Amino acid sequence: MSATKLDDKTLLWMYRTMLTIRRFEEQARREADAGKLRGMHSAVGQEAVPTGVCVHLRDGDYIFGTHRSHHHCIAKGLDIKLMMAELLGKATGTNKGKGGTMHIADIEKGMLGANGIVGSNIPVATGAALRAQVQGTDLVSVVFFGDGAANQGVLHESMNLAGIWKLPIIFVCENNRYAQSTPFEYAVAGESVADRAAGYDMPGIAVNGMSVLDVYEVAGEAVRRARAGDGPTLIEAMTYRYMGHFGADNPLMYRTEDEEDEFKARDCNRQLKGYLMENAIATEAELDAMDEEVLEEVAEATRFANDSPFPDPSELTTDVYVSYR
Amino acid sequence: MSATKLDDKTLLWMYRTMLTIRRFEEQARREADAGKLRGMHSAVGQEAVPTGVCVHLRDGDYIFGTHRSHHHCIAKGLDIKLMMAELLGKATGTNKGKGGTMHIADIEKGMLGANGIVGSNIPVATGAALRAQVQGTDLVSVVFFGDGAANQGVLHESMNLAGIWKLPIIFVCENNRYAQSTPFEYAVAGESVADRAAGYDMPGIAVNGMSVLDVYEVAGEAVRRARAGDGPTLIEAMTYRYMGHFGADNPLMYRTEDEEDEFKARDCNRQLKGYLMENAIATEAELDAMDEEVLEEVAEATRFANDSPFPDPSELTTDVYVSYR
Amino acid sequence: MVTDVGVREISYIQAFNEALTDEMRRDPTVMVMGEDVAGAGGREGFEDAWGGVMRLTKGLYPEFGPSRVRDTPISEAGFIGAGVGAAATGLRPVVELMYVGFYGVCADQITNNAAKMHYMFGGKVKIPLTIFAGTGAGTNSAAQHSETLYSLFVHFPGLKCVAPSDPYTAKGLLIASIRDDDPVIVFNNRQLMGLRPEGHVPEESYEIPIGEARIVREGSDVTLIGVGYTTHVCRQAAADLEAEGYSAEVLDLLSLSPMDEDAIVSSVQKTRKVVIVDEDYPRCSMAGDISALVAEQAFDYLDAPPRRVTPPHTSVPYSRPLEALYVPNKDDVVAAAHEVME
Amino acid sequence: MVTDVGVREISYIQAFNEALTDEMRRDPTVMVMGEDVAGAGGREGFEDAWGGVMRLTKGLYPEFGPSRVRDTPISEAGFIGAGVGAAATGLRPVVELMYVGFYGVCADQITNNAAKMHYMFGGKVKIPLTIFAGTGAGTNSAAQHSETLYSLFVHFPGLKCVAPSDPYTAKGLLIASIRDDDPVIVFNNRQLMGLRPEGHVPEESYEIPIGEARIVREGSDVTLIGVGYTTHVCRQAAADLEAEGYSAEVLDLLSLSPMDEDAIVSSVQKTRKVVIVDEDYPRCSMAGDISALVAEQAFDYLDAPPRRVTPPHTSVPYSRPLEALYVPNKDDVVAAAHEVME
Ligand SMILES: Cc1ncc(C[n+]2csc(CCOP(=O)(O)OP(=O)(O)O)c2C)c(N)n1
Ligand SMILES: Cc1ncc(C[n+]2csc(CCOP(=O)(O)OP(=O)(O)O)c2C)c(N)n1
Ligand SMILES: [Mg+2]
Ligand SMILES: [Mg+2]
Repeated sequence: MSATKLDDKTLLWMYRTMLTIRRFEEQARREADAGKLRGMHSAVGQEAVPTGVCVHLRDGDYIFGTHRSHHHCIAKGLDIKLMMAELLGKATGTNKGKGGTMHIADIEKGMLGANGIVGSNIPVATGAALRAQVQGTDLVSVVFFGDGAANQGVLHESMNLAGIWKLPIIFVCENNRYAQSTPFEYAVAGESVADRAAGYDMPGIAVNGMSVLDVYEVAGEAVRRARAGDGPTLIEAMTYRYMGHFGADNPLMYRTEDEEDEFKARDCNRQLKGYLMENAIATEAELDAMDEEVLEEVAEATRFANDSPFPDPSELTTDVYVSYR
Repeated sequence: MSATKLDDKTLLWMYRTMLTIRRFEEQARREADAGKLRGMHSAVGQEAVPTGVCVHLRDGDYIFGTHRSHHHCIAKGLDIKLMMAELLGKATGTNKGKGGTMHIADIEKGMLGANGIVGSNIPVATGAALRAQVQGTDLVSVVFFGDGAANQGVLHESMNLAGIWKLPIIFVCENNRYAQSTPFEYAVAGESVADRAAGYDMPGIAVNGMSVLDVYEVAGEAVRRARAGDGPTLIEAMTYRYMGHFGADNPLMYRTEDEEDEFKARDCNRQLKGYLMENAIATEAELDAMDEEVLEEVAEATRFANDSPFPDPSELTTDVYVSYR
Repeated sequence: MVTDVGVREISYIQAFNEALTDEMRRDPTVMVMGEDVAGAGGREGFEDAWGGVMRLTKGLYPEFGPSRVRDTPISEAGFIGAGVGAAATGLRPVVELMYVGFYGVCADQITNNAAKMHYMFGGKVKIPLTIFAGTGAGTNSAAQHSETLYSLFVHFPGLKCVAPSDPYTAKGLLIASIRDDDPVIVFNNRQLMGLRPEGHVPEESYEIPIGEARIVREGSDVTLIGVGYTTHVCRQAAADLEAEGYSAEVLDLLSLSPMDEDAIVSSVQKTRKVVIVDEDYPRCSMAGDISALVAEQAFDYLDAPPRRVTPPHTSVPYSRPLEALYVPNKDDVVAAAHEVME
Repeated sequence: MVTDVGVREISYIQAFNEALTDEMRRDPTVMVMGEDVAGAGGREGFEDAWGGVMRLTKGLYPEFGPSRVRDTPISEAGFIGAGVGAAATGLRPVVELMYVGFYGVCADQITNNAAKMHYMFGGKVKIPLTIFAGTGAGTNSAAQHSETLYSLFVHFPGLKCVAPSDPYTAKGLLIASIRDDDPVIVFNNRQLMGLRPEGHVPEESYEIPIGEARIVREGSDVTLIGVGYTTHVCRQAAADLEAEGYSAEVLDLLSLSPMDEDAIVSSVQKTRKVVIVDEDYPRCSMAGDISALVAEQAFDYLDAPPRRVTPPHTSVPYSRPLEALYVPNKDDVVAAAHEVME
């Protein structure tokens, strides 16, 4: 794996992004454990995937998420203050408190929403790519989805649409090996999700999702293809979620500690930290200082969220429509 | 293509079946043109596909159709008198006149229904295969669908289910090159539908659907696999519909006469007739006599249908439920 | 430019097509998708082979080209979902769901995404998507191709629903729907397509405001409420009733969500009797909604209980004589009117 | 075998699980499918890891094995469609649709196949399929995971729909649903799962007939009609009203389709006032259906217009204070009761 194209600034941006995701998720978990929100899906372990993808995106590109999307949001540059406020259902949240953890969105930042229905965002993202094409732009659309979502028919429909119209979209399957408790090997016929691309006239590439540099490379090529009008790509990033499905559940009900250890040994944040140090891009002290800064930002976001007011009761019935007589 | 395993009786059964389909469809078209029914999808040209498949089936096996299913029904042994009566909406029809051309079914004969929603029967057929497996039988389930239906997500979901559970099902795509007016090449990303099987842990086989002997061979192997518990197969039979999509429309609006002629030159009925004569299985005179018999059967079915009464008005609200208080 | 002198009579199909053409000319962000909306998938020499199964989109492909007029595979969840995404990011897609009974393969995109994104995202994303779908029995098409089903969509907050009843309202409501910033579903009854009723359809562009019902016939003895095709049935019934000496008011609902509650309530307050005529299944439906509204808002004015005329709680039968019994007809309406007037 | 002396109190989850276990023991054609209904996809050493997200199917896999208890991929159209096909050919599948808001990806299988096959095929094919789905807000799960939506399914001829309101009715209705030869959908409100209300749940098997409502509290001043969770709310309101000196009758609907029209009408004829309390969206819904029924069938008995208490025409908000305003509560019901009694 070569990362020759990567300058220091980009590498440090990626590390900071991954740290922010990690620290944000840890804090969000604490807020959830304190009873301030329910049913939250943590992305700890999966930091590398959206980071290695979103680093290639620019203003006007859109990403689309899933029920587990805090990491997508952070990688796309959403303000963690507004995100944390959203988790707590506050009026200051990204979505005014109306969407919550499974629906965080920020159209100005190009994040068109987490989505609670498995697979449901895949055609929506295809539509954003369609719009980019119809309007003659070189913008791209990226949709993240899980290994479980790979079994929703709408993925097949969307890959087919993207294939026949050569849409500028990247389908990113975060294969974290489980859909709730169901192992990927049980639920997915065939060896991999990436293999399915062949039937739809697009490349399907499996990549080590624990290595942000690997993801960076593969995603870079996919984004270039899309911008150049060469059509879609399916990326399957092999990754792992460290926590339970929705956080509070115990994953050792359905998987071994050995397996967990194996993935944690390849932790994406630790790997990148090692790379940065080995290549003398930053010292350990500098990186630890960065971690401190990130922790302080997360603490600040948490304070902001906790201090923010809940929405006014009148908000219950606003925003149902743009207008309704 | 070798047809060594084929005895004369089977060959003659196939020819008679294909003739019956052809003559039935021609007559049904006349009934439709006379204003007795609307929106009927004719299968002339596609006779070989269900014939070459259903010849391998036995009592207890189930088949599932589409909006274009008269040929499936006939190949599975349904009574053409009851079918024609159903087309005319008569009380004596297979479905008491309640279903009509797009919903003909006969559970005793193992035909679990034409279905008007494109792709919709695919998971239902998968369920019949599931039942065969749960109950420890060696029965199989066959679902027919079009090239257009190949783009419905539910095919992907069903192939995946069949793949992981190794269900005794055969997915038969009748690729007649068009979905309404939309060419297969436009709508299907990739080269073929058969290719998609690879992603689901099952063989995907393209076959010349204008040759019943070719279909016979491929389907035989698929049925053997399924009965033996070796799992599903996807067959893509390359075929052609001679008439318009729903009969009354003109196909030359979207395809060339040359293309039509090319397929008609390989007409499945004529090919089989030639084979039977060449191999001295029957003389032309014998085969023509068979045609006369079939024509008479169709005429008899038509008389039966026309002479039958419409359902009693009270039938409007019966059969909605088995029981409803 | 108004060039007509006198009355310009066109069919529902023409009116709908004209609205779509005008909007595509006016606004480059309007695009059309659906199965065979052009036909032949743009194959050379065969362009615009179909123009939609009901020819509602005929002529668009030659004028606006393959980027803005797209034949789709039979992947309703895929392309309606794509409509949602295109709408969220700057287009105004107009998407055909051929018959409403096919909703089941794409309901998620309509009711979980199109309907909810504006709310879930705190009002920050708009979904100016128009979906149009064929509805209705009467064409010998059996249970899966003859449904009405708009009640399902009215159920969902976040969706707007309209049901034109003639060429004039088809044009005006479609234009209003395309320009609307919320997702709107336009329900086109198949039996109306071919009719060419009396009535002027202006050549120039006009909107019929979403949320307004119209009184198509004034009357004082009973209010007949129709939705789409059943407005036509109500008009026929009103003519029969007039011959018998009764004065029936006919209210054409037009918008299902939002619904013009004031117009309904005022009419019923005047006539003190109401017959609601709808072709959708009877349970949890528009007819029940209107009946409940009237009962609750005009209780003290009613001389008789509200009366619903709908099909029975039954799927649509294929056989023609049964199908004829299924769809409400003018005699059913006249009989119901007699009941409430007695 | 009845071994209990006195009252046997178990949770809704236990009662539901007991019914399913009993039926699987009794009838080898009963099987269960759904996402994580066992968990871990049968992985060795981790069998029965979940038993369903709400633990409704816990323990089935160890007893009945991998053939009859199947974890499924996230392919609702696929496996619910498979349930239809399995039902048509001889099994009695019980299939979980985790939350009803996911209906949109599989609606076609439920409403075009399960609902219509018996009719379309002239009564010759039966679909003894049971689907169960979680419903309801109140768990901080936002717009897509908090819906009620049973009105959609009631709309369709061919489907039966039941909504238990406590452990006793959960067990009896599930058993009746599994034994029923028509497709039945059982709606389990998530807020009821954890409650362990007073009330005996017999250990032996029993059916509660589909189509029968029950009066859970007799009264003479007003009828409060609840559906599932809102029955619970009605009971609370009735207690408050009693403290104020009013006698409220509480009708627990239980079956939505068929609906016990007689029970509703008789109760309203007695009390002459009705408050209908439902958590589904207000438009084209159960509440409207019941209101219309009462208006039409008990018009002459009513002292006041029927009154509906439902959420507003709004998606379910995430923020807890907003969500608390969304779901009808006992104060809303008491206020509505005052209105109709005044
Ligand atoms: C259509 C639909 N079915 C089921 C669910 C319930 N559900 C939520 S997350 C999840 C597992 C998703 O697995 P995967 O796609 O692998 O994503 P991951 O949770 O691993 O990130 C399930 C079954 C849902 N939200 N939507
Ligand atoms: C879900 C759905 N979408 C659209 C239609 C309308 N429709 C009926 S047949 C047809 C074309 C089907 O093409 P194909 O699957 O190739 O079958 P063929 O007609 O060629 O036999 C379409 C679009 C439908 N019935 N169901
Ligand atoms: Mg996963
Ligand atoms: Mg075809």
